[in-house]
Amino acid sequence: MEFQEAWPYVVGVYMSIWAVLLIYVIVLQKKLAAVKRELGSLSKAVERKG
Amino acid sequence: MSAKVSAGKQVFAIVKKDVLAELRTKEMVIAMFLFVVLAMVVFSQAFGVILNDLDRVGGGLLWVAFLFMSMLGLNRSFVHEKDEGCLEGLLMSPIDRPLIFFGKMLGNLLFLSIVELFAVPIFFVLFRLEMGASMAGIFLATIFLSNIGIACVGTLLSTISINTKTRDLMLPILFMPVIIPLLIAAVSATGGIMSGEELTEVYGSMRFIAVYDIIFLLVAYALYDYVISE
Amino acid sequence: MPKQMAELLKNEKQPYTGAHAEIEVTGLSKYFGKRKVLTKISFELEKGGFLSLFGPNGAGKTTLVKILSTLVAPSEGTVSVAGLDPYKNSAAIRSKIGLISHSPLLYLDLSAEENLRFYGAMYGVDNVDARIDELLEQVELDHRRYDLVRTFSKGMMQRLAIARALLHRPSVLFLDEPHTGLDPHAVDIFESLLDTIRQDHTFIMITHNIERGLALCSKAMILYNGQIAFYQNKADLDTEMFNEIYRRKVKGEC
Amino acid sequence: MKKSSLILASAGALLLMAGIYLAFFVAPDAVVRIDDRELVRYSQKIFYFHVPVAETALVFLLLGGFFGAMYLGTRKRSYEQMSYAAVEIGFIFVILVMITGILWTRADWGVWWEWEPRLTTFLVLTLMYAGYFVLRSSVQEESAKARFGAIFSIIAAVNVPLTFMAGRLDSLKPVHPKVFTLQGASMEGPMLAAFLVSMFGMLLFATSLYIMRLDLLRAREDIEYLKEELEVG
Repeated sequence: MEFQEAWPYVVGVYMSIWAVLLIYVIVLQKKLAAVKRELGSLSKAVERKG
Repeated sequence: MSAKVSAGKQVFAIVKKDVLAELRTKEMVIAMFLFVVLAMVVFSQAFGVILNDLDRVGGGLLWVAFLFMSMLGLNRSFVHEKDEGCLEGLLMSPIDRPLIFFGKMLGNLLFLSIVELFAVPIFFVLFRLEMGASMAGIFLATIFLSNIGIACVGTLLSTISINTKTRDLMLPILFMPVIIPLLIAAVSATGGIMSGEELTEVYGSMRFIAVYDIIFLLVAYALYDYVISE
Repeated sequence: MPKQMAELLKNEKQPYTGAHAEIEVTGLSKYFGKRKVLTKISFELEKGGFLSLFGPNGAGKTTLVKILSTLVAPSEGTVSVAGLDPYKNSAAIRSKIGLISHSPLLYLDLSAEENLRFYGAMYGVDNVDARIDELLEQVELDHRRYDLVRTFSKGMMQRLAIARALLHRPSVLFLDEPHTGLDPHAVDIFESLLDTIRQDHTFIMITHNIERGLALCSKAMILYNGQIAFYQNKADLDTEMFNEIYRRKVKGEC
Repeated sequence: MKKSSLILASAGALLLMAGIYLAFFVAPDAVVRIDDRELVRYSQKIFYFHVPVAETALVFLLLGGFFGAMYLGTRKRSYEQMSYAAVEIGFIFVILVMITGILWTRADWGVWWEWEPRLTTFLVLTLMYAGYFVLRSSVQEESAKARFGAIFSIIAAVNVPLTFMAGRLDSLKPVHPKVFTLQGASMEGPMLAAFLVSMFGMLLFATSLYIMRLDLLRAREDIEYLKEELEVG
């Protein structure tokens, strides 16, 4: 297949890989941030309890 | 009381116990048998057109029926153990864990093979297939070789699935993808025999099935302790 | 008095019971990741002793019994049952312990005799036939010998379960809520049977039944959150304290 | 983001950018000769990402099985987390293999799906590892979840090479694009460079994802632990 016909697929492949990986990274970072917040509030609660 | 109990006796006792219980109820073997025959009827009605070409697709039909039938039996095989807490009783007796596996696996292998022994002739009659005696030997050998793999992987995975919330639903999901390599080889071997292909290719597939059997027997032997005890 | 013994006597939480302990547990802990199922459990039980184990669900009672019966490996600490380490001699220990649980551990589609015969093969019991005769007579089930267990009443199943547990002449018996699901009559039969085997066996019983648990035991223990919340010999059992702790920890009342 | 995973992620991303550059502007176009006519096969460019993704997936799935075995052997929770994280990363990449594979099939053969051995193999792997997650979610007790997860990750990892071997059996005729192995024209020079750069980039990037995932799992466990401690008092 020549360039004219093939390029949408080639681009599609590259884009889909980056899209999936980026979404995964963003989801992970969001969850990490939430977890950090919860950890912070929990450790405060632990301190209060002594 | 003897200090060391013979491993052979223990394995035999497990198989005997399963056979006895099955003889009493006959629920599993008869259900499996009816399932296979019904599957054949369904196939004949669903795929009427391609049945002219049975030499090539027959092996596939046979294996689909056998695979689903085997899951029916495998799902049942640990239900008795789990329901009355018998598994715990078994685990507390001085038996090596892999022996429990071999006992249960041999029982499953036996039930599977018996059902297939009756189902294969019916399959040949219903689909008007013929086979010479020498070929029939190889054909049955292939089926038995595959049964070892099915019983092995099936026993291993049904021990896991019985511990999940969804039980019966879990086994097919775990079992089918793991058994697919064996299925590919088994279909290729039986299909090869039925369409009169070169035997060297059939032997290649059979060799693969044997390798698969050995690998998963080893895996089960190594893992079963972890599967069954906490 | 040897120094060691003096120290042990000082420690009220750990009554000293003598040198020939059948079950010895020292510093036993079980973790999963950071979660502690059992923390630093220590106790001993002399030969012929009877320990009743109380506690809310999830307190670690079952895990403790599973560790003692070689089904679960401990994370820390040492355990010895009948002088053997469960993890080095698991097969040897297993042939010395029996389990009577709230489920009967019997195959419903086998007859009473076939069930016993099967477990006899598992344990390698000598002279199985004679032993089966003897036991069936003892639990008064010889007339039901060839009947399927499926046709038994709950009480009969439990009696057969006792025969099953005694088949290989264990020296230690674990009872996991044996009273569950039994009618009063069956409980009576069960306890008279327990009485007859009481002398030559060591018992650990998990139970929610305070009355019977305290009546049977020689020692009582309450587990809470994987720790020993109460542990005393029956001889000097402080019933008030026991009830207080039981109410607070097990029932969650304050 | 933790420093180590940040460094790995940026290094991986840089390598992947370099891979794109090499693949499009340096590596020569693949050419097939059919009856003296030269045909440019532009779709071959997909190779430079599709294959590294596939190899990364396999590496992490096998790692998942390895750590699963380590967990069963040692009963250290950290190995179980490593196994779980590795399988999850592997699974993400298996899905990427499916997406890119389907696109390549469409570009090369004009169909979206072909029952071709390697594609079929990856479909089976996708389903098998989907089963892994279903299994875990279907077990309630934490320790049993860890145990069965580890066991299935081992069984599945053992099954990966077997599935590939079965694909080679004659019942399925191999028609996978063997771009570089045809007629001894193995990869060389710029093509190989572009491939290797992408390959390492993908591995580094996946490793950084893996570290992040592991951090998350560990933090979750800390939280559960703290909560329990607080309740017990």
